[in-house]
Amino acid sequence: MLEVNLPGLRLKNPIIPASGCFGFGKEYAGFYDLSCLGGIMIKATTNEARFGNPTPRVAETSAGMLNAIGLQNPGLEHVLKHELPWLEQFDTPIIANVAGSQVEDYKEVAEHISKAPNVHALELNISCPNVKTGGIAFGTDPAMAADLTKAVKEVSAVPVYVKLSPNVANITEIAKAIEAAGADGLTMINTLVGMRLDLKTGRPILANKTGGLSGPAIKPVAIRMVYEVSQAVQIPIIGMGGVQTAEDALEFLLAGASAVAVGTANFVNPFVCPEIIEQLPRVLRQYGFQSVSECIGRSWKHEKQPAHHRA
Amino acid sequence: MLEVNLPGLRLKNPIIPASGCFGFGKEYAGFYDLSCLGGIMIKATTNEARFGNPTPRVAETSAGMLNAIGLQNPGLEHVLKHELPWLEQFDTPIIANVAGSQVEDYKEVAEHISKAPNVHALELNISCPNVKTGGIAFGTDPAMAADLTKAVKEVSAVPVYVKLSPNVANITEIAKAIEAAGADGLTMINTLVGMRLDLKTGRPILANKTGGLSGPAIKPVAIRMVYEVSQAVQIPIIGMGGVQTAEDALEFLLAGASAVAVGTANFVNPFVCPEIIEQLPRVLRQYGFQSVSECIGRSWKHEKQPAHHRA
Amino acid sequence: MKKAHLTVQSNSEIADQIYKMVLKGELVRHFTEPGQFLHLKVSDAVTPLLRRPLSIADVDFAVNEVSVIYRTDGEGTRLLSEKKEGSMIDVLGPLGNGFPVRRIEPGKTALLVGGGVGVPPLQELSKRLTEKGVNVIHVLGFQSAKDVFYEQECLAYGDTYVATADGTYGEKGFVTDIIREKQLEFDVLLSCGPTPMLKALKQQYGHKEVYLSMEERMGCGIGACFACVCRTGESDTSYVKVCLDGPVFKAEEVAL
Amino acid sequence: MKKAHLTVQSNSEIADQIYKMVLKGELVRHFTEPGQFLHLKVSDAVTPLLRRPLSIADVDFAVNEVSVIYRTDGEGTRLLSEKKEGSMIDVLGPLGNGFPVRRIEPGKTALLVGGGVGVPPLQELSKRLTEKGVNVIHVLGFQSAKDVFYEQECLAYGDTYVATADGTYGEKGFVTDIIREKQLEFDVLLSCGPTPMLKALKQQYGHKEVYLSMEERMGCGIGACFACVCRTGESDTSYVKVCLDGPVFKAEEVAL
Ligand SMILES: Cc1cc2nc3c(=O)[nH]c(=O)nc-3n(C[C@H](O)[C@H](O)[C@H](O)COP(=O)(O)OP(=O)(O)OC[C@H]3O[C@@H](n4cnc5c(N)ncnc54)[C@H](O)[C@@H]3O)c2cc1C
Ligand SMILES: Cc1cc2nc3c(=O)[nH]c(=O)nc-3n(C[C@H](O)[C@H](O)[C@H](O)COP(=O)(O)OP(=O)(O)OC[C@H]3O[C@@H](n4cnc5c(N)ncnc54)[C@H](O)[C@@H]3O)c2cc1C
Ligand SMILES: Cc1cc2nc3c(=O)[nH]c(=O)nc-3n(C[C@H](O)[C@H](O)[C@H](O)COP(=O)(O)O)c2cc1C
Ligand SMILES: Cc1cc2nc3c(=O)[nH]c(=O)nc-3n(C[C@H](O)[C@H](O)[C@H](O)COP(=O)(O)O)c2cc1C
Ligand code: FES
Ligand code: FES
Repeated sequence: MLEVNLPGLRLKNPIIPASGCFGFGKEYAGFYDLSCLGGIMIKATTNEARFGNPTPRVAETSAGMLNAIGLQNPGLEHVLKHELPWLEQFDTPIIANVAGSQVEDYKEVAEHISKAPNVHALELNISCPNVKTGGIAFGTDPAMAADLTKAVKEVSAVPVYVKLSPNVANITEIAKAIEAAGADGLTMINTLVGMRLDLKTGRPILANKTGGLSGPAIKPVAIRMVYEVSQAVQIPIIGMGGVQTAEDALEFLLAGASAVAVGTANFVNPFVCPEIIEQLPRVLRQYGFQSVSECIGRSWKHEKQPAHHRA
Repeated sequence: MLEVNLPGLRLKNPIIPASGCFGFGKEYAGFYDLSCLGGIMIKATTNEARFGNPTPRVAETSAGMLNAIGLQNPGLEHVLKHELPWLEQFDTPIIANVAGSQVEDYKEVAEHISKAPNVHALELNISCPNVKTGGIAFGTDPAMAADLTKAVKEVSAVPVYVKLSPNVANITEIAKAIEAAGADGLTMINTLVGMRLDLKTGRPILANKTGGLSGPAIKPVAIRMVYEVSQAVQIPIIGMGGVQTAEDALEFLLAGASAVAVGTANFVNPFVCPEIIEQLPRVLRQYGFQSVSECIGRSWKHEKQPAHHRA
Repeated sequence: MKKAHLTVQSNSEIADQIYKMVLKGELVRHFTEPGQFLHLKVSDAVTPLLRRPLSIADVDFAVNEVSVIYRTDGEGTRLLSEKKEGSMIDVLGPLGNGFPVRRIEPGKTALLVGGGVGVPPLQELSKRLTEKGVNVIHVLGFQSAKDVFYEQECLAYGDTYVATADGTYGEKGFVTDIIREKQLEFDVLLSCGPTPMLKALKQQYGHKEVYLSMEERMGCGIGACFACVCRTGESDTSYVKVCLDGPVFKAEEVAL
Repeated sequence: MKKAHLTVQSNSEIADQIYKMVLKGELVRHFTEPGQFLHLKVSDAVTPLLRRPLSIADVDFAVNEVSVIYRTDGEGTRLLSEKKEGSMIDVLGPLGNGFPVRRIEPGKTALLVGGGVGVPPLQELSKRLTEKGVNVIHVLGFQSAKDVFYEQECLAYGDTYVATADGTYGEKGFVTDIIREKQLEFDVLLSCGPTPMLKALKQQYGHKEVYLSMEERMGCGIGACFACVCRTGESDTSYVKVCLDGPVFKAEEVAL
């Protein structure tokens, strides 16, 4: 009932921890067996190790949080030697989040990381709002996004998903350019750019000043974008943004996502992913569905009546 | 301590109910004397009366709400004959929110409404996400936004503020184009485009499908944009997005706004504007300020130390 | 139209997922017509953000108490159901225009038709009408036996028929079936319930004097936001606001 | 590292805006070192969203109780202060690595330096050290007389000096002034408090054995999000995580 098959990814269920919100899995493995997960999106990897931005790196907002980690990671070599081999003990596909400053950086990381035995797909991070070069710049320009996608597709040994930025006027335009460039899927959304000031100092709380807004606050923006993009492209979408419950996951499926990633909620409740997976069958049934695949895009597939109206 | 002088607007305090969240004032006049307000941004006016979108028109989200009213209003003539004259009994400047489908529509409304005796400024609504033509289309294209601004400036008898859409990749680019076109000020932000699905029907809750996201959820996005734009332009900004308390208002001032509009919060608490006005002096003092004007843009005016660090 | 904190006197489940809450406070004095509603802030937190509209079911001026009856549907009503006796709730009200008791003359017969959580406002309405010498007949519609409430309260004022969609209690069918089958006679029809029910009543009895209490998602609840409009059918742009002009309308005033 | 609901045994103000809360539950058994912290969900609502880190001030294994001492600073700690006896709190913990009691030998003298809400973890630390036969001296720094707490508790274990920034209680000045003026001698220094204080201590006593408990804004509290990193100074990219590797570090492990 929960299985979903996507390019490169045979998911036993549609629930995947989102990149940057699950490290390389080690910490959460202390709470539960990671094999229960549909897949794992590991922290963004760059060719060289990065420290990221100065602290403070997080701030809280109404129903959300801002982060400006700045792609801190131990670098490609370390990820290949230590993190990925360690993750092999779990029966779940890894989606490697790939970042860089230039096309060449992305290519280098993609080429090598896509050859790791448990990496079943790449997620091109062209939407990180917290780095000065690369990241979001690629994600707001359709031509640049397409070129990067093409370049990475050439070197990748596994299907390539591209992660979209919500900080654009027209997300379907970018999505279509990326599809045309050969992407196998899309993941969306990354964070919205935001800021919070500390009234006591009069300055931004985050040392980086701006940060990426995530959590329940952004769910309506994410749902809208998944709804629009899923109707404009043929490739599958992994949806995310504010998912906290199985009901939220269902909302993303109905909007047009084929699988759902959970980010910030892992910080609030380390067990959130297995709990959603456990609840999902009941929630699907409650709303009249027999399987995940049946829900996908139901909000706009008007030719078919929702299951519980058939009877 | 609370006065602010802006083009066309001598505000006794910086708190203004936001357009569309206060009707034409009548309902709130049942709760308190509107003369206490810094100003009033009235509901968008178009040349002809409009019914707007079908219902449901509102939906709730985490720390926010979606609306798709669709610029319902009684039309220019009715506003000139009934709403504005009624508002003359209050000692507070009116900012008339002007909307339309084409440049000509905006010009027509602007020309006539700007001549009403109590209209001290216009607010060009180029950012409404809930109408098919006009609205947001003008707000996401710098050239179109500039042309519209120029056209309206030619016919307006009062200063023109332009209301920016947050649904863009680069808001400073648009802001600068609008400034160059002769705008007297900016107001920001309008709502983010969002959607919520009804799990029971599998369809969007709003009849219009998408709606504008407002409320505390969007405050970090608004603060970030005010912070960025206020450093890029010379004209003043009226900031808004999720303001609920005097502390929120101060955050907007520090970010670079010269006055602050309050939208959704009026629905939650009809007394929110007078309550913020009452609290503001205490909150200013608490954080070491003697006046509103002193706070404006403090988050990025690094040459001056915040007042409470001087001592 | 006031804003005040009312004290929860009691709050308990009276049918499956149906709660009755009694609130006390000075604001109650401003109540005028059955069918008016309260706009409640169910939590101090920013989520749920908006107030929730609930019809006033019953008023006791002697002790400044009102009751509301609600179904725990989503997050807001669930939070409401968790309110303990003695806690305070931020209330805006009484809002809107209710059923025009003043216009219905003694001796006439009023048919009161309620569906689901549209039943509560009929209680106060029944009380007022009978006080005035109007004869009342009630027809109440529910999904199933477990959902039925207020039958006893209604019986105290006049004949009462109950229909359930699945036939597990009373007659099987819809309220319109009962009115037809029992050949109920009346001078005026007053109704509150789901839109499809109101629509059917308007269609079948629109030639008579019919008052309908409408439901629509609300923003402000006071007429400022234009969320809750309903077309009147007069012109392309003519409308009424459910919160301010209603929630009760003459059937011909609203296009359903 | 467990997640569990603990029961609030008591929660009361012990100094100006400083609260002490006692929590009870099985999770307490997993506590190992003074200086570990709990990550508390202060509300079921989505705002505040993130957990709040609070140091464990005191542990009573016999009855499975821990206490935390916190200043009501923002929304989260304000909500925490409103928790009633008997209510449940969702807690993640005990987290992190505390002060290395095992490494300090009996007969040695430990100087415990606390600033403001950095004072609480020193209580359990004092207890453990004295149990082990280590001599303890306390230096506590506060803003003002009204902020002072825990002086009595500390006196039970060893000499205790209090400094206030405004001189309204104890000595006027900072903790570093006291250490210098009183010419306090010690083998190991253990401290928890605001970063400027820790920095001053590292600068002046960094040649000695110094342990510092660090504070940083946190996301996950368990090492997954990279929010709470602190540079070690070794290389451009080397770091430690306050939540996982700390919060207590040897002074030379962290670049301040
Ligand atoms: C004038 C009026 C009187 C009402 N009287 C009663 C009553 O006496 N008893 C009762 O049980 N219900 C009544 N309702 C419906 C009641 O307001 C909704 O059931 C309630 O708001 C749902 O809130 P929720 O948080 O549980 O649901 P959610 O679905 O989580 O609510 C989300 C948002 O949608 C709105 N909403 C959801 N359903 C409705 C609805 N059916 N009508 C209007 N807004 C809705 C909510 O107000 C909220 O803003 C009345 C509605 C109106 C307009
Ligand atoms: C390991 C550790 C142990 C701590 N122990 C204690 C203690 O024993 N007693 C005590 O009073 N305080 C302690 N603090 C600080 C305490 O966590 C903050 O005061 C608290 O989180 C503020 O929450 P708030 O909602 O009241 O403030 P807000 O400013 O509204 O919080 C907003 C966000 O910022 C974070 N934040 C704000 N201030 C701090 C801070 N100083 N450190 C870390 N995060 C912060 C919050 O966790 C939250 O995510 C500790 C912090 C850490 C990292
Ligand atoms: C602390 C933090 C770190 C993140 N790091 C990354 C990252 O390295 N790569 C990436 O593609 N997205 C990153 N994201 C974005 C998330 O993967 C996700 O797209 C976003 O947070 C929205 O989902 P959520 O609301 O469920 O958190 C990060 C988010 C957070 C909160
Ligand atoms: C119900 C509703 C109607 C609105 N109508 C208008 C409008 O007519 N013209 C306009 O410029 N903005 C309109 N807005 C946007 C607000 O003026 C404001 O920019 C936005 O809601 C953000 O502020 P807030 O978070 O305080 O509500 C509307 C917002 C809401 C919620
Ligand atoms: S709810 Fe705002 S006008 Fe009716
Ligand atoms: S708080 Fe997440 S890594 Fe420390």
